[in-house]
Amino acid sequence: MEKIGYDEIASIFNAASMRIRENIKELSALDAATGDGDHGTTMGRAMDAVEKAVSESAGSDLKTLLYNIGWGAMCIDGGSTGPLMGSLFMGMSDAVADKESLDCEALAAMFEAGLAGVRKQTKAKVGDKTMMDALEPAVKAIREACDAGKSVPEALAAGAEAAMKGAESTKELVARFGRAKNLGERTLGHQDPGATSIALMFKGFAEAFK
Amino acid sequence: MEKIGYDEIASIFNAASMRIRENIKELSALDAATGDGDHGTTMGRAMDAVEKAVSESAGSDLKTLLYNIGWGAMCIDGGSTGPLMGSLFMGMSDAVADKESLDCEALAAMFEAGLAGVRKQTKAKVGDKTMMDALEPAVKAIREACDAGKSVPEALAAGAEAAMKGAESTKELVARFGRAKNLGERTLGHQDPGATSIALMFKGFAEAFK
Amino acid sequence: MVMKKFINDPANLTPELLEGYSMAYANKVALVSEKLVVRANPKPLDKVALVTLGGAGHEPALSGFVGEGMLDVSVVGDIFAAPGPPKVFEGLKMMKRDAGILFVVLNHEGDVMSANMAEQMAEREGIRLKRVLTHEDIAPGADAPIENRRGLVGCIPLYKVAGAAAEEGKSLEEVYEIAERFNQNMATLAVALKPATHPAMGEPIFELADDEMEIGMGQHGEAGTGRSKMMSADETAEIMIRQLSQAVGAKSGDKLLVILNGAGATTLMELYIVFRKVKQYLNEQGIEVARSLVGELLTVQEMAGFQMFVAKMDDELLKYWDAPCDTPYLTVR
Amino acid sequence: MVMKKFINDPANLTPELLEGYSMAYANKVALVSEKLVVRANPKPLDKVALVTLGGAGHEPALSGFVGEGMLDVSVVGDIFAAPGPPKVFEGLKMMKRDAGILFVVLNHEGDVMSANMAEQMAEREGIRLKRVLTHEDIAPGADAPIENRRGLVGCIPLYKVAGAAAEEGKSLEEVYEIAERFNQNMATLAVALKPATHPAMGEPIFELADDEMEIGMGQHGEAGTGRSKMMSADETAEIMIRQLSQAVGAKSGDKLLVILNGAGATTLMELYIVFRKVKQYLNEQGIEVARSLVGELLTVQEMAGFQMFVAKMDDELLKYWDAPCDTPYLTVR
Ligand SMILES: Nc1ncnc2c1ncn2[C@@H]1O[C@H](COP(=O)(O)OP(=O)(O)O)[C@@H](O)[C@H]1O
Ligand SMILES: Nc1ncnc2c1ncn2[C@@H]1O[C@H](COP(=O)(O)OP(=O)(O)O)[C@@H](O)[C@H]1O
Ligand SMILES: [Mg+2]
Ligand SMILES: [Mg+2]
Ligand SMILES: [Mg+2]
Ligand SMILES: [Mg+2]
Repeated sequence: MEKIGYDEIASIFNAASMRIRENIKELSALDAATGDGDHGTTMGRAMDAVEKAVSESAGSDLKTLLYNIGWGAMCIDGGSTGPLMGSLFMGMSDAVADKESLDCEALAAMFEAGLAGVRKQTKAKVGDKTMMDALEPAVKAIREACDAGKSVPEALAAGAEAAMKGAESTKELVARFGRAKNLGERTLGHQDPGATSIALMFKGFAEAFK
Repeated sequence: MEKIGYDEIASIFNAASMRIRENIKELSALDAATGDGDHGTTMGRAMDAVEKAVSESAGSDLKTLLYNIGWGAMCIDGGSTGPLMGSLFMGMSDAVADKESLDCEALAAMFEAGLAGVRKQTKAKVGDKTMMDALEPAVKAIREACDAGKSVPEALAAGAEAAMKGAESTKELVARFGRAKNLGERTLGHQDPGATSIALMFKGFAEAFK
Repeated sequence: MVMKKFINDPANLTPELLEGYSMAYANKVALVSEKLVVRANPKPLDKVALVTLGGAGHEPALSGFVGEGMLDVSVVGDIFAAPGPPKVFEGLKMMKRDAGILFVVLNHEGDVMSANMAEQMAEREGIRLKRVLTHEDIAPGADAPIENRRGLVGCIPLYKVAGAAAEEGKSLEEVYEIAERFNQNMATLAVALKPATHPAMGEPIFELADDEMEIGMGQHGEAGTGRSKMMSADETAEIMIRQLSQAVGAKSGDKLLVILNGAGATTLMELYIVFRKVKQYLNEQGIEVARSLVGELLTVQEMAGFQMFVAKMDDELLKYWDAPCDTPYLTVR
Repeated sequence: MVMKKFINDPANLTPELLEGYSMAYANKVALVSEKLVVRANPKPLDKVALVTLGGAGHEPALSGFVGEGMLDVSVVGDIFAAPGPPKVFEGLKMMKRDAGILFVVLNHEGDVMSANMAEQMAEREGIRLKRVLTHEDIAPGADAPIENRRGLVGCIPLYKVAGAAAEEGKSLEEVYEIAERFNQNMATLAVALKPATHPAMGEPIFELADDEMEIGMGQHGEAGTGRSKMMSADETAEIMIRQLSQAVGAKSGDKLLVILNGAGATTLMELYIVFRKVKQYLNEQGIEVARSLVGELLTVQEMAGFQMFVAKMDDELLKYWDAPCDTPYLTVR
């Protein structure tokens, strides 16, 4: 598959949503260990908004689809998660302009723009034990796959793998952002819930093409 | 022993107090089943007041001793228990007038006066599952023992036995007074805490001469 | 197991809490003679005084409503225990005045016995008083004999209404008449979900299975009449408000004061959810929720549950409910 | 296990509680656009408006203090979750006025992110506002960077002080200066004994051993800094007030406002016992408890614990603290 269009983007979001939904309890349990225990429900609400945006955007274009997904996520009462996820998807929307379909290069650029959107909201970097630990490597892996001439599904698979590794790496980190930072050293050994959500989402993105 | 005087009355109260103290937890547990679970602590407080009155009355006369015991019990924050116990002891005080010692007849009259004091505060009768189920038979048994020419210790022993039987009989009764009445039929099978306290007190009274 | 409460020696609970309370609200109340909570600025002698009594451990409880427009003296007992008659008498004596005293007693045997003996003492001193006995619990049935009906949270709005009448300068007879009118038109029903721990004993004061609730629970965990499986907020609310509105004979067009009184661990979140249903139900019946209050007035430690209270109001009662007052836990401008 | 809370569908907690709340206090507040709690009698346009935001589940929380002399708009999120930026923007837009808006934000990442985005939107609309970020938690140390210091119960007295200044007709710059002065002179420390149950999830939000307590606990059970064995009320009080009075640099002769805010299941009885020790300790240091408040302002469901708050007061701050206000959970005559 060389290019993906509106329908594929819609379906990768639905697949991501499914992955999150299966893990709502686990995500909240991770958050209970180092935060306030609500990350699962919050992501569930974000995914409600995502699915609603996908279904209500039918007939629109790619940019509108992504914008609606982003605005929907932003509108939930989502603690940090709403603004961060919202910025990610709205950033992605910025990059697709009036494109009807995306090749691997455009896909990488879209995720980079999403990452840039998130960076406007937070100073967290890789190593700070946040969703950035999954998001940055995922975006980087997609970019590298594309540069190496991989297909869109291959690039997404690389992104998913990198995100999962990144999420797992948070176990060895001390939290420096979010509620978890209050726990300091005691966050060692716990996997970051936000990073886990990102990994699950990218897993869903990749699986949509299996 | 044909007569008892100030020192013996003082010592029967201290003995009664000891019996109650040993059973504070059990008395509260009985109350927890059908009331609000505080009868043990309340009786503990009443006994603090009794012991204090006994020790502070040293040098006074019998009437004063009993009056102080009664007033002390009355002064505690004791729900129904304070006024009832207070009335019992103050009633007893009324009957001893300026006597220096009590023969069996005077002893019986003293307890009857105590019972009359309690009756001024409550309409509860034998069968209503209250302290009356122990108090009335105890007073009656003491009267009968005296009428039968028994000694003071023998009369007190008879009172103790009757009180204990009366307390046990409350298991088969439905509460008609106090907080327990809210439970109605559900009080069946539970022994009344107030009656148990009376039984323990009369047990102490009798044991003081063993 | 260690009791999870912030306390020191369990024997000193009441003196310490009263000391702390009177320190925290020194601008409104004062503690005298160890167990008497009185107004920081006493009411003029020509007005009827309001005196009440009750055990501690239910904070803010009675003492939380001492102040302008409500109570003059709250005689406090130990945890869950009525104060002894001599202390109650002392509270009455302190308020002795030609205008007289409205003496508000909650129907619990200990309180009533203590009040009886205190009144006998007061009579000998020539103290002029009239007693109102609150007994608005409808758990044993709205028609049950008065002895069987406990006094629950209703005493607090009664202090408000009677206190306002007293503040206005009404005579003892008038204040009494207003208080009794309110008293005869109010009803409360309690529900419990989880027990409280007795703060001196360290034991739960009753037991309730993991999936059970009890409607009709008393103020100290004395068992009620309706143990059932857990119900939703809406179901619970409807069962309770139906009984309550019937108990006061509320009909279409009537005006009610509705109070939800949290027992301790039940959140305002839950009480609002319950209130929503109560209001919907009454609306459907054409009954007006003229005034309302949702909060913790009379608690039972960390018990989970609440008391639902209604009173049928007329214009005069509404006027006194709306009148200004200034106490630690209820202020009306 | 069935959750022992009076709720209906856990998905509807927030809309139902807000509906119930606005029904119960219809004389003081109104609910608009689903999540905005506003004054029933709006403030004149020529006065500075106060807007704040925060998650639900902490009742009475922020919305409990909407009314004359305090807040104008509380933008409510879902349980424990900040409202999304578009809703916050809506709240700001509703208060758009030449006099300007004091925007009070509690330092929690979600709230701050939402506030940031809402402010960007507001700027595009030409809305005049100044933000105060409360961050008075001293659990990470009084000198810790602001990002690490959470906003706890301090927002509520801040609404009071700033709200009174706004009501008096002060300009936005003046209201902001007063609010910031208060903000820079306040400190809070929380302690937890027992966890809360998340009312939608049904699970405890943290764990604490049967004999342990934790000083420095956050508003949602985010862990604190001082897990220890259970201590007595006096020991706990002394550890906390010592740190707090140091944090605000209180010296002999200084005047403090002291607030004890119950977390939910901790009784007023316990808070008074704690207050007693706080007062004794400060007295010994020659520091005056000029004003105080003991109650539940910002709760965490049925969590056991409390927040201890102090603020160093000057005459102007005291004047605004004492000024009249009329909200559901704080009224000053
Ligand atoms: N400043 C931040 N930058 C990036 N990610 C963050 C930041 N703060 C929190 N997060 C992410 O959000 C997750 C927690 O999300 P969630 O529980 O939904 O929000 P809240 O902490 O408001 O309850 C954390 O695990 C972390 O990955
Ligand atoms: N009206 C009454 N007449 C006689 N005894 C009573 C009455 N009410 C209660 N009691 C006795 O008091 C006991 C309970 O005492 P206690 O628990 O100390 O008081 P409270 O019920 O106020 O908590 C009951 O077991 C009963 O024996
Ligand atoms: Mg969280
Ligand atoms: Mg009892
Ligand atoms: Mg009792
Ligand atoms: Mg959260």
